[in-house]
Amino acid sequence: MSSSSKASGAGPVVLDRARSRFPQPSVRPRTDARTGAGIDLLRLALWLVCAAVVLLPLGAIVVLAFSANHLPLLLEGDVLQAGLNSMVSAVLSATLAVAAGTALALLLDRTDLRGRKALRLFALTPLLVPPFVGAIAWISIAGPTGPANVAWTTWFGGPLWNIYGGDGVVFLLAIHSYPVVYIIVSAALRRIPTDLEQAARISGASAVRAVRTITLPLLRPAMLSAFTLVAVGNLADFGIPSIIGLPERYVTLSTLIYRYIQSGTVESPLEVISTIGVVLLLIAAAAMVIDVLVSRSRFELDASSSAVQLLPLGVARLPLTMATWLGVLVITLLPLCALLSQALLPAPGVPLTWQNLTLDNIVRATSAPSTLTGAMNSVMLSVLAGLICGVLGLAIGTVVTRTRARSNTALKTLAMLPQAIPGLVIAVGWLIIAPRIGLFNTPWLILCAYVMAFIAIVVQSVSAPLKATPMTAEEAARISGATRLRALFDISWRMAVPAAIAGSILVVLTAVRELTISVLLLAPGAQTLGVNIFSLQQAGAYNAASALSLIITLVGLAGLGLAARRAR
Amino acid sequence: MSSVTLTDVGLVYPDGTVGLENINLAIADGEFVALVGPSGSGKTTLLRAIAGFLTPTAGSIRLDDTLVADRSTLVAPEKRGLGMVFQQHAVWPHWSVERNIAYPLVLARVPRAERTQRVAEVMQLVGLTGFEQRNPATLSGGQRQRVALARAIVGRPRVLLLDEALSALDEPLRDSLRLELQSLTRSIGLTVVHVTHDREEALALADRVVVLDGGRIQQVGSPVELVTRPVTAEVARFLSDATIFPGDRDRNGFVATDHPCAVPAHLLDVGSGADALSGAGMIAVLPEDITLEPGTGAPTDAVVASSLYGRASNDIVVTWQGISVRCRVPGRRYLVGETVVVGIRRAMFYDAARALVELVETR
Amino acid sequence: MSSVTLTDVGLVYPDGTVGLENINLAIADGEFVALVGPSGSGKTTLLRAIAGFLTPTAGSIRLDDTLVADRSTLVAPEKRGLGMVFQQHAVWPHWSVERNIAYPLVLARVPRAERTQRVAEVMQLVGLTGFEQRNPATLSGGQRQRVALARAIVGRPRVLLLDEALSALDEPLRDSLRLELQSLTRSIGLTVVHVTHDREEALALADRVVVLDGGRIQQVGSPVELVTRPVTAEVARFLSDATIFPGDRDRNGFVATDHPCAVPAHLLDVGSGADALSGAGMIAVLPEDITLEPGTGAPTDAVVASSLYGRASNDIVVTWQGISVRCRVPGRRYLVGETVVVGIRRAMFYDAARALVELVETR
Amino acid sequence: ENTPEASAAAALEPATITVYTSEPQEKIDAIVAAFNETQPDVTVEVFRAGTGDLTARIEAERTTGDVQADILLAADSATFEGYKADDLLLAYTPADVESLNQDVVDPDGFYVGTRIIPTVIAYNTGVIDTPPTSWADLTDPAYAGQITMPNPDVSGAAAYNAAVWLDNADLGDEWLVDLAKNKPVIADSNGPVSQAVAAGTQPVGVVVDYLVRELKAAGSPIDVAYPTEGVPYVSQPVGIFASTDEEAASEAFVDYLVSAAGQELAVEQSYLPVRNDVGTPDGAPAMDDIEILTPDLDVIADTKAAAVARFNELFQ
Ligand SMILES: Nc1ncnc2c1ncn2[C@@H]1O[C@H](COP(=O)(O)OP(=O)(O)OP(=O)(O)O)[C@@H](O)[C@H]1O
Ligand SMILES: Nc1ncnc2c1ncn2[C@@H]1O[C@H](COP(=O)(O)OP(=O)(O)OP(=O)(O)O)[C@@H](O)[C@H]1O
Ligand SMILES: [Mg+2]
Ligand SMILES: [Mg+2]
Repeated sequence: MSSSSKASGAGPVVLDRARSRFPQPSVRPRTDARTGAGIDLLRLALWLVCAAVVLLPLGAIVVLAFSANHLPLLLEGDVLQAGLNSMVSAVLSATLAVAAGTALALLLDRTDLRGRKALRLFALTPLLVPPFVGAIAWISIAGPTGPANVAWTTWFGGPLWNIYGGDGVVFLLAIHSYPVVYIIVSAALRRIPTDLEQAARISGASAVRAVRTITLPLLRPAMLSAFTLVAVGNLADFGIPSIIGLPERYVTLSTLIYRYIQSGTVESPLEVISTIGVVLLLIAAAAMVIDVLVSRSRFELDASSSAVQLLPLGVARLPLTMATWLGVLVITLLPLCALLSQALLPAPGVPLTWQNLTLDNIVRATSAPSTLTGAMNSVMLSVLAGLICGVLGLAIGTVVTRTRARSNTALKTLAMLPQAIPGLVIAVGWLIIAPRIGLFNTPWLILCAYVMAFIAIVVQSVSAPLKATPMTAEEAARISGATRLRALFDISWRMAVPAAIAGSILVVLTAVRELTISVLLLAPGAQTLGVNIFSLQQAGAYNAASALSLIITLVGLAGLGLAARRAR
Repeated sequence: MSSVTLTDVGLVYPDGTVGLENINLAIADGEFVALVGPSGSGKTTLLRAIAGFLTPTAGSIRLDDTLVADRSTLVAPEKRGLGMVFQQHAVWPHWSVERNIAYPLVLARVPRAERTQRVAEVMQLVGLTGFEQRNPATLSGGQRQRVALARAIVGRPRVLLLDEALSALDEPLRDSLRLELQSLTRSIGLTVVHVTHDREEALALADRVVVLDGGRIQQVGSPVELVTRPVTAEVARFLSDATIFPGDRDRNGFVATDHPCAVPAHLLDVGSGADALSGAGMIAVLPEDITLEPGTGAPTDAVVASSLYGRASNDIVVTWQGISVRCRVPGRRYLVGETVVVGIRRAMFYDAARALVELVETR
Repeated sequence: MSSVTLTDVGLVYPDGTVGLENINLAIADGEFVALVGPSGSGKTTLLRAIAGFLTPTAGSIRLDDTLVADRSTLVAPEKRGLGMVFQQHAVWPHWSVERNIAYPLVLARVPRAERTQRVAEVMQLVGLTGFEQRNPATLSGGQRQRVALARAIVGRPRVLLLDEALSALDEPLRDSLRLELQSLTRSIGLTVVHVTHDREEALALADRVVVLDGGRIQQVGSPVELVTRPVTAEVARFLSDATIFPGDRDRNGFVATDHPCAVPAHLLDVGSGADALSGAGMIAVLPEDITLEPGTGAPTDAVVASSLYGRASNDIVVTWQGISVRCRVPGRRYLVGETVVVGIRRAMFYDAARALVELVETR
Repeated sequence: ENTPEASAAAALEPATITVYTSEPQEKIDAIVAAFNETQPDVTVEVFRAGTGDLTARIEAERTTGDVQADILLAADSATFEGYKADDLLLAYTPADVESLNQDVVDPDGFYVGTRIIPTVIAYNTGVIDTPPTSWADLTDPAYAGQITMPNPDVSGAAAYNAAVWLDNADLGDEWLVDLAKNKPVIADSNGPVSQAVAAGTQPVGVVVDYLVRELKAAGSPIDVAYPTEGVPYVSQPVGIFASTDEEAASEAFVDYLVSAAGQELAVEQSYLPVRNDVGTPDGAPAMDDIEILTPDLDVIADTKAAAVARFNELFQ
């Protein structure tokens, strides 16, 4: 710990590396045990909770996977092809998302582009649209009979671009994941002093060259960790490949899992899908190990002495502003407009004219009793999940970044792993253990699964600010008379509360529209919003489904604005 | 031929804050100029305007004979041929020391052989030979600052800009880098503009010191001039911790208002243009011009408020009838609480009007 | 009664680095002790051992009569009743100024009314009245450091520990906070241990200065003692930038080896316990004890390598037959490149054996 | 005659039964409401989900214990045959079984179909002037790129259809090969197919009939053609799990579903009924006018996997 004050003498903000280089003396006379006991108890409690909400269901899946040897099946053509598709689409989409997210972060946080604040909010909207809804909206835009393709066909005799198939899957996955990249990269960007770029300018580099040779390389660790996060998440996505990929027979592992369950063509499908789940788990674990290795080689950055100076774009300002606005609006507003038009039309195929517009769908979607119970359930469950994830994630994040213990990495990994597993597999895990823990057919089962699936969001979002806080903040509290535990609570914990709240809001927004977990774990008679939309869809009430999606998205947008304000 | 010429430069930030106002300054080729002034006085603003990171809203800036900024012209920072060292050194952490230093030459498309040679030269100059392949993270603060310096001078800039370049360093390091910086820039004849908070540093290093306040130049002069003939009482206070006594002057000398301080005429320094023999004004007394003697018990005695030991002279603050007087006196170190008699060896008189006149002339 | 007593304290880091070795030090109640030493000399280690963040691997530490650390005892930092100010102030950003300062009292369960009153008192003491509800992010560096100071003293600590508490501040601020720190700690009679890089600061503030090197105490003494009678040539070099000349001494004086430097016996200071009249050793010459005169063209002339202006005396480095000599001379400022004749007014002689003996005695 | 009063001869003790179903929420709500008019004391808990989700849930429940549902109302007879083989089902022959279309009644008495859900040809009336009237018409090159159909990999009904087509002498492999030449878009399930047809994305679709009727009623430019070769159908069977604790109430619910009242409700909900005495929905031909393909279920069960594989091979 003494090295933290030493390191801060030179002014760096990233201290974790320096800290780990100099472990505390392990010589520890007996009397100190008492002051450390509080922390050890806290850590034990966190381990117990994590064991309950993460390890248990994971264990169930693993046990199921190894109850019989299904490995030969994995080597079959179908699975290999699907695995290949999954990997390719996840990697490609993550690459695209990282490119787009990084470009946006640079443009919005480092230049004097016009309307940056509004753009930022718009750019984040894909976070709010459930991927399967987004996919449906995009079909009506870029499907074979989308307006663009129809027009193109009439003029040039062939469609411009058909969204169905692998390319569409990659495109949509990228659209739904670039906001996460943007959030991560822009946080990292804020920690890179503008001095570094200006030093390059003075050395003779043009603005673009300075960004290319200085800023981008320094962002690389953040870009890589965003990449792993997004790639792993996209590996598990179900909605987009099932709606966009399947029509062109582009099968991924998560749609394959669904097919195995659905078609009854394999023996003991649960064991098979668990096996696939374990494979995905291993891929995710590998990705996380890479992430840890990469972040270990993170550069030490000094605190900037000068305020961030925005790069004047000069003559490029207007064209760049227009291009960025156009790009962002096309990606975000177009699907919303598609949803809106569907919501206002009575049935698919009815031409869009003033006479045909109706509010019936909106009324039907919002007034159905099942929507109301769904909304109540979803709001209750997601708010609870947000709260629990907030508190638990904050505690885990604090303990993992602010104390030293061999088990910290394991604890953090445990909290991060579930995000790589498809919702369906998580749900199966919980279904299997539910009867034994007496949660079967209760909403608490879904709550547990939500906590498992989303805890990573909060852990992730509190770690960054905590890592940037020097250890002296806690030492000052101890000198003031606080025990280790008290110092952890009063100082680190409270300082990370805003980040935890922002993370919790993200959890709420994600959980409120969750589908694949809820659909399996719901008690008879219960509903959630995601399931509502899906049910409407399946019942052929597409337009009502659009209406409901639109409403959820708009409410979420408001919530996101709130979160953005909190995070600041 | 002037190396940097600022003519009527003004700079108003978009939010309306006035950063600079009516700056006229000509920095000669090979000159070392220090910018000092209180926090917020516009030092950084001025430097960044020269660098090209800020655009003046009035006036013009020339480098040699090239106009680099005025109402219609703006040469980008990378095209101005400058070198700059930042407070937090801004060494690029992802490159080795050598790569950091070579970057300006890479950008200038200097052939590899020449590049290697020039980098080696400049590394020797700043005493970093042997550190070529080091990762900057493994360097100490002083070594990093040396890398930044080497990087700034390797491209043979027209002007070297230093923005608090030494402020982030510890005292012993700062001390030795100061020496190095001076001998280095002298030996290669660089024109330097050095922004600093540290008055001693400015006086120690510079050929000329520019005192800024509120975005305006208060005084420009050599260190000796600034210390011995500050153009206003304010400059004396800022630069030398002079104590200011308001009062009146007549042919016998100066008498402070409501205060026992009085200075006979022969100890009063009234500047070259002085002719008025009486009037209201103020005197500024430098800490070195004050003598202390053990108190007599008289009601006009002063009390020692703080007493800091120094090698050559102790730094003592006495409270003299309500006024805090900063003194730098050698010999016996008076302790806090002792009573002392304050003597004045020399004082500078300013009457409000004259001070203003001089100020305008200086600019 | 001693306020802090270190007996035979040693500290070895788990990786085997020796942090402290055989430290014996008694700090009296109300004493202001400064710890100085080169980087890595163990200053921070010593301070953190007193604070309780590090556990000595040998020896014991007492606060007043309480044993707080030895082989079998370890009182946690929060139970030691100390105050501490860190270099980066460590003011908690999520709490208002008042809440920051009140925290130690909250932990001590001081009743609300008393708490409010004591916080108000201490805020007035450090000049922060009116800032109660401010968010620390809106404060300047100096104000934050004042908050940290107020927080450290509000609980009436037995000892105030300062770890480079002023180093992160700009020079004018550091200057004024130094004064404040001194008068504040004097006025409330605090025992202070102050770690600093800045030798001038250590000399200025402390009753006693401890010079550390390599984890060992080199010398303990008042500022005057340290400046005038450094116990080894190394201490003289570190504390006062003394120049060291190796050579031999006989009854006529000192003659440097392979160097024109020679000092007659009457200018040699050989310390109290001197008896040997001849032998090999070295002299340390303080910068103030050197005189410069214009060069004569003789081959023994020195050349000015750098020349910094200073108010009282200029800081000049001359290269004298291969040895860099640091001089602090008033009067004419010699310019870089001029040749000068170096004179020595006083030198301190150390013979290797004696210096070692004295060193052992000091501890 | 069967009237509601007749089937409700005895009002039951209060009981709670759980139904797993893939019926749309609004429809199952209406069914439960109507059932409760005759059996007010029986509380029906509904777990609604897609067939695959139902299967997964049942599988998971079996892994750790008993199936938690009393009744399954979903999917096709193949699924039920599987459960029957695993001894999960309770044998029960509903009252009035004689009035039902015997094709949908399990001869062993473990389940009974509740609606006829034929797969037909849907077309967009705005785009298609002369609709195809037979499966064979779909191989017309004019329909290249215009057709969409559900994925047999995902939809059990589609897999069944594939097997039936291949088993059919008139159609068979040759027809499937020709159809593949038109490069149909393979959608996830029936829902997207009907939507694509209504929207004109692909103006011709192979899809279950009731979705088309509902869209048409809502105003979509869509209509349905019953192919002359005959239509494959699934019967959305209902069965009782052997693990039920509420045998009587479950049986009453099954009885209601196939009773005249239950079937009238089905017709109201756009389904073709499993009995002949309740008419057909608006816009649907009379039951007798619809050619229904009723293959040998054992053969279909044996060939289904191969059919799906063949389908995948052709439509890859
Ligand atoms: N980006 C900005 N927008 C608005 N006002 C600014 C901006 N940057 C600086 N200022 C203001 O301009 C004035 C001059 O600032 P400048 O940074 O040049 O002062 P400085 O002399 O360098 O101060 P310091 O010693 O604190 O670094 C100050 O009042 C400051 O608040
Ligand atoms: N956690 C640690 N593990 C191992 N060695 C350490 C650790 N902390 C410090 N050291 C070493 O102990 C010695 C003393 O370090 P310390 O930080 O006390 O020096 P310091 O005098 O405070 O130096 P500085 O002036 O640079 O702050 C150094 O050699 C340092 O490298
Ligand atoms: Mg500045
Ligand atoms: Mg230290």
